[in-house]
Amino acid sequence: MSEEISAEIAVKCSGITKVFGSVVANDGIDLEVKYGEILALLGENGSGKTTLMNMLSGIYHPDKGNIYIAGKPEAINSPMDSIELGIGMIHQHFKLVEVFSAADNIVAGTKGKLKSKGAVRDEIKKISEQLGLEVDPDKKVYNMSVSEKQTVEILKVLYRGAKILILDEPTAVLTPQETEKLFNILRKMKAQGCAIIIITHKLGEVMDISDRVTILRKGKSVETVNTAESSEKQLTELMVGKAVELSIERPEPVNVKPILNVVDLTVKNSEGSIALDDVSFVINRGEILGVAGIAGSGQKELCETIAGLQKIEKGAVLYNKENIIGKTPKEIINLGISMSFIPEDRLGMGLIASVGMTDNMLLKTYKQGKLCFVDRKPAKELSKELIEKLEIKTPSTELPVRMLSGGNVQKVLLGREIHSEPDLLITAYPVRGLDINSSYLIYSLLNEQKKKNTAVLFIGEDLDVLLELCDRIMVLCHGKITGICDAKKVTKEQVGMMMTGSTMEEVLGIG
Amino acid sequence: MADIIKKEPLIRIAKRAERSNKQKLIIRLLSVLLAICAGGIFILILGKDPFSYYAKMVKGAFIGKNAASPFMPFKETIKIMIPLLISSLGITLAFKMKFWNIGAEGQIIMGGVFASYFALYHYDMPHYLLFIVMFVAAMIGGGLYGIIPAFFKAKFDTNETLLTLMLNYIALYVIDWLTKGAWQDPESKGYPKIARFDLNAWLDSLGGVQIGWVIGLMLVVLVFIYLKYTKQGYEITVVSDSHATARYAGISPSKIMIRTMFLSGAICGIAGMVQACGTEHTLSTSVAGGVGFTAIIVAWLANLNPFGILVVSFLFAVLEKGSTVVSSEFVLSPYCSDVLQGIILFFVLGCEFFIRYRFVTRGGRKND
Amino acid sequence: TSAKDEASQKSADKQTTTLSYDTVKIGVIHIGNPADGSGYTYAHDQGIVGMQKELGLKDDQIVRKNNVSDSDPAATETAIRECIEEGCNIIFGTSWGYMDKMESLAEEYPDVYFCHGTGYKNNGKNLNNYFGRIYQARYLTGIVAGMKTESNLIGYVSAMGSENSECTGGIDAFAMGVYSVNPDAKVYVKVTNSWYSPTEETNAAKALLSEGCDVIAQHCDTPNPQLEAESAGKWGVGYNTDMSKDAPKATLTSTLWNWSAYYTYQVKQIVDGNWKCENYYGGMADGLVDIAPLNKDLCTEDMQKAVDEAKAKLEDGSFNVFDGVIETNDGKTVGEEGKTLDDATITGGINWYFKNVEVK
Amino acid sequence: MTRLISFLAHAVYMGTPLLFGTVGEIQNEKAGHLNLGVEGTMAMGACAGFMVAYKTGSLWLSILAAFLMGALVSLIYAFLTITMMANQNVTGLTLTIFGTGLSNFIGEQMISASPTGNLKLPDGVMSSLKNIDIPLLSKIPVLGEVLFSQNIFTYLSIVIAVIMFIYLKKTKVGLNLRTIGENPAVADAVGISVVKYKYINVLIGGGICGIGGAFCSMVINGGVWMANSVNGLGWIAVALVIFAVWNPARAIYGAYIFGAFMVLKYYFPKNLGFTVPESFFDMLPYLVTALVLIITSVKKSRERSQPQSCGINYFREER
Ligand SMILES: Nc1ncnc2c1ncn2[C@@H]1O[C@H](COP(=O)(O)OP(=O)(O)OP(=O)(O)O)[C@@H](O)[C@H]1O
Ligand SMILES: Nc1ncnc2c1ncn2[C@@H]1O[C@H](COP(=O)(O)OP(=O)(O)OP(=O)(O)O)[C@@H](O)[C@H]1O
Ligand SMILES: [Mg+2]
Ligand SMILES: [Mg+2]
Repeated sequence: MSEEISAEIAVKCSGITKVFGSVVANDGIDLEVKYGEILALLGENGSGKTTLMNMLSGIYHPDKGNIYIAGKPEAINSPMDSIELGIGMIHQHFKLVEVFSAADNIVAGTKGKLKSKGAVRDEIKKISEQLGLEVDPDKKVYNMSVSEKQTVEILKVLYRGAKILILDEPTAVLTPQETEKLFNILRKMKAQGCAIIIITHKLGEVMDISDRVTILRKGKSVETVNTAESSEKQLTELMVGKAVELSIERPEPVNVKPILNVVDLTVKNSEGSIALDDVSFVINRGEILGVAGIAGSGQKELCETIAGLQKIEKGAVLYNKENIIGKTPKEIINLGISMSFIPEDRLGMGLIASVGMTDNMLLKTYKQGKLCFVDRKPAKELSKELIEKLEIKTPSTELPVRMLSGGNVQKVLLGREIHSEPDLLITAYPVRGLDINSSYLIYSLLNEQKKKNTAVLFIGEDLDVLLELCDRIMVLCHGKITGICDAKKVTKEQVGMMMTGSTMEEVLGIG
Repeated sequence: MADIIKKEPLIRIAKRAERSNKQKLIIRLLSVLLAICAGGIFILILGKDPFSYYAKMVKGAFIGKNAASPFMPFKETIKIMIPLLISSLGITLAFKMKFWNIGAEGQIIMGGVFASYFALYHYDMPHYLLFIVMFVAAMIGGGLYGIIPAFFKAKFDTNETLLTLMLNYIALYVIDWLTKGAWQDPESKGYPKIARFDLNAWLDSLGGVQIGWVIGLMLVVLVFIYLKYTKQGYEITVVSDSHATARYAGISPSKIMIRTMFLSGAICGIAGMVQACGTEHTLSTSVAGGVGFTAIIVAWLANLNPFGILVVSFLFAVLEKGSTVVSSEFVLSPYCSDVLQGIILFFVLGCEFFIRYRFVTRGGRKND
Repeated sequence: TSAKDEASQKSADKQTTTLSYDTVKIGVIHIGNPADGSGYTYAHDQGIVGMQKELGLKDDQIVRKNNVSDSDPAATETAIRECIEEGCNIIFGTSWGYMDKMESLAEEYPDVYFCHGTGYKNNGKNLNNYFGRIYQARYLTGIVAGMKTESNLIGYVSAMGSENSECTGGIDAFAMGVYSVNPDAKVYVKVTNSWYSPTEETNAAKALLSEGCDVIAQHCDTPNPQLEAESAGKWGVGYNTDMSKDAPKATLTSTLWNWSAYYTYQVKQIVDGNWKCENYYGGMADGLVDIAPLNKDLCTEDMQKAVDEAKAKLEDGSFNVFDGVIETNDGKTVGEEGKTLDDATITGGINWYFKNVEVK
Repeated sequence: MTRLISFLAHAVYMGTPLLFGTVGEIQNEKAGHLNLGVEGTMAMGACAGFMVAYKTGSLWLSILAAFLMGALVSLIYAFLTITMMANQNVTGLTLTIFGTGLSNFIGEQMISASPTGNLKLPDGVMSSLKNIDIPLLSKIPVLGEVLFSQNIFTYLSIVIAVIMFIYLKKTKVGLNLRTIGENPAVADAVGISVVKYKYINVLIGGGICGIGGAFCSMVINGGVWMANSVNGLGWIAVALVIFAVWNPARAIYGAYIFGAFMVLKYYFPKNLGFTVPESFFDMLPYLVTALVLIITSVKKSRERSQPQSCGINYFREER
């Protein structure tokens, strides 16, 4: 049984199997990563990546199979064991205490006595400087931006002296700039001899950062390839199991006419600072208007204002020339405006996590039932229809949607919104965390809507996609519009510059 | 490899696949059985025979020794069940919304107080009109009292568990105050109490028991339908899950919260009215008498299912009624039944575990 | 309706059918737990035990229902029905709050004798009422307290306020006893608003002691006021049972119930066929109320003498405590010269305090 | 003035059992467990403390016994809610029924076994329960009489509250515990042994509640056993946790303020020309708690609120 394994191999999994009830999440998976190497883990939603990593970090316990760390067989029974073995994991959803400061979050759970604030600050500073991280140790997590939170997560892991780093979809909520920063850090760590496993659905990132890629499909490890010898296309095929066409069509807009006119809109966010600063723009029928911008530039407030969920400071939103400011969300829904906002916590807004698809389909239409009763029949039929059309993976229409994988959850939400045949469809980050196949499915759904002469407002984070999918792109920076441009005529770099504050005139002037 | 396996914990917990309803039922029955056995050990420690103890207890809750009225104990059992059933149903509405209403006790009292006002001072209305007036008054009393914590929760996110708990005591002293003040029975000068209601204000009986049981049964069905099939029931589901989703769908969580707590309190209020006018025929500080607390346990054990509540509240009533009979027959301290009840509940609560989880032993690693 | 009349006629007939010492079965509804060792329920239960011994009844001829809250009509009804269920033909309800339920059940069970303690209802058939002149004993303890006090401040922990005639009358009798031997002494009253609350009773006593009282009397169920006095090095007057058992260094004497006097009398009456459905309001002369022997270590011969003198007068009826014109603490007067307050007033109409009483 | 001083001293006296209960409950809640069983835990502590003092005549053994008994019944709660993941509210309520019942039951059995028909603590214990003047400090005007002329339990409660404050705020284990209370998944992921911490702290919290119970049965009841000695104080302690914003140090004065409300009716002047119903005074502590609850929620602060995971059980594989 005892094979000789070189101590250079940081992690070796062999034959790992994990079953949840009736679902085989991991089925005899093999995986290997060396010190000083970055391994990307790739696979469709629900293929078992998180589960596998959770076994390395001690959250789950394998049903079968062996794990070797630094060449030695180890039993990882708890996160404590895992940490002792030098494994650090950054989870898909941040594991931070909101009311604690960065320092407290970093120090909690470490061995030894509680050090003075100054000593902790010095230590954190030392580690940060090595890798070029920036963090204020006294800042409370609830005051932090997403990337700040992630920095704290990384510091947490480094503070414990981890030599093996696991990152589960770290880039899903980061801007390209932030992603680049993160990758630089990872490269430095690699140079220092760390072993790194990274999970991401973005193939560009895989090509960019990894040395090797292990691909999972339906709980099995199907292949491991050297990144340099492979291509995005090959990886996709390995992942999906068949050849797929990955291109976004962009049908010519027809019958374009304005439907929503936003005039001089100013909105404050929940903390009371200006989130949207005097923005004006027009959304047209039969067109996809993309919104680009660093996270927190006012996208959320924009969506919520149109959906009637935000108080505004000044300005107007004219929908078919009627001002919808002051209308309740219900009235706005009835006007034919539909919003599907995919927040960081996907289930938080738009879906009822603890009930099945049927009841979720009813969310905006339950009032249509007779008398005081809810009519579930059409909803059930709609669920079945969506399951078929969108390939939603669920054993039943009544299984709580909380149990579905992220990708499927998103399909449920989008499916419902699209089915309501809105005149204006607002989608924010609809492919966040989705595998590549599902993402393209969503793009084609949006295009379908466009062809039906619906107006689509698409808030995205992947500039490549925005450029390929949208007709026009509006760039937001700190709540201001820095430009609205024709998607076919700008470059990624130009949009990127506008996102950081340059105006369109400046940018296009240079370009 | 073997030594690695040895490092694993001896026993760990794992989730299991969703159980079928039949399996769930079997587990629950087994857990009750286990609880009864554990209680039996306690009885044994007391030096009594558990078998005859339980037999007497069950018999004591159903059949009496008096040949002329053999079902008198059963009727008493039902009487105990009535307020418990109704207030558990009330609580269920709030619990479905994840609103931890520990305040049934206070809402029962307020329902009782409002109804009693009419029973004491306007009892000369036609009987059925009086009944309706008292019924509505009780709903309003309990409902308004339920709105208080809902309002503050909606507005300031005030902790409802503790606020409702405090409101219970406040309600209690309201009755105390009425008894010694405004509502004191003029006939009973030397010793304050609230007068016995006029016969016209007594609830009718059906089948030898006050009609509270009919009201309870109707409420079981109504609450079931309300939660499962109505739009308002659907709104409760949405709000319980996520306020953001509710707002997004144009549902105002505050409104739903206040409305639902009104209903929750109103139903508890009915329990108060039924207890005061149907069983006690007066208003006293023990009109709720701890029922509001037991109702929480009942609602929870029944998984917030109205029909389940019917069953569980009946079992509780049997336990309570049976206990008083045994404790006097065996000359046991009344505190014994509290201990026994505690033991039984501990076991039933613990066994819920096996519906969702299982223990995995070190050896059992390979096979599921 | 004639059938109904007949039925009630029949039951009235039954009422006169006598029970024998073998067939009598007695249900006792206790508000507390006899096992608590002192206090109201203990005193009643001692009475039942005494009666049982006196009449030679077997253990299974007594059914006890303990901890039946008297503010819980539902529990009361259940308890009484259970007794009847178990074959009881005499029901003693020891607490005031059982009254209304006993009244309605008396109607439902005409062949069961219902005897209700401390209330006022009587249906002329099978429900009567019993209580006692405890104020006579309190008067005597007032004499002891009045002679003992050095600070001339005497504390009194009362369960209920002036709305309760039993408590208020008791305080007045006590205060009159104090006044008879020590006109300068004041009686400070604090109300717990609960018949049984260890915490409240301690708190009330503590507060009284802090105001300089050096004797703490009480009308409430736990010995806590005595114990509190003891730990402060002061004295007290107990209630219900001889509380010198609990606080031997403090309790001067206690106001006592001797319920067996009544219970024996009542059961005898019924078995002997002398049931007349009259209310019972016994006093010192009947042996129903008394005070505990004075604590030898704390009381003087003089006190004993003063008590004995007053007791003799109470027993021979030459003195009735609420005699003549009584001055109240709000400057009014109650009663008439040469008369004594009638029983109805004593049980239901004393809502004033004697002149040396102060509610604090 | 003397009336005021004795009022304040009395408030501290009545605040003492509340302080134990509150500090114990804070520790429960910091571990993520809203334990509604404080009343029952205190009742069991009351029983164990009293009986051991009665049998052994040793105050320290009895305090230890009260602590251990509190911890032991909390073990039931801990096992059910931590390992078996039973609903916390329901388990807590059940614990209250069970604890109060068992405590009364044991007391009753002991009484019937005693020759005198009552249980009275030996003189040795009683004399060690007398008020102790702290040298020098008790000479400070007003404060000395109010705070430093109290009995041993009062001092012990303050010491425990201060220790708990330091433990929670100034130590690594305290930080780890707070992490669990806020988010057990986070704690678990950083290698804090969630289950172990929860058990230890729920048990210690229960033990502290148990000592509070011993105060009720041994001090308030003047050394004679009585049923229901805790009499609802446990419930006030639960509510007091909010007033103390989960801070054991603030619990000290919170407890005394509530102690003051509990005894106010015995010191409130009765000659003001109007009468306040007794019922109102009895309602007062609860009314004040309700108002405090509302007021603290109005000016909400994120740090000063209930630990986030409080009331929710944690299972590692849950999602
Ligand atoms: N805690 C759990 N309980 C039950 N089933 C689970 C659990 N975790 C995962 N699964 C199952 O395991 C499968 C794999 O899940 P996993 O989270 O590993 O997917 P993934 O590869 O991380 O997907 P994604 O790319 O969307 O993150 C899922 O299909 C699911 O059915
Ligand atoms: N506790 C659980 N019970 C049942 N199924 C679960 C549970 N946890 C996870 N799963 C399953 O795990 C799978 C993947 O979960 P996961 O959260 O990783 O999805 P995802 O697509 O990766 O979303 P994200 O983009 O957030 O990573 C899903 O199919 C889901 O059904
Ligand atoms: Mg995943
Ligand atoms: Mg994922």
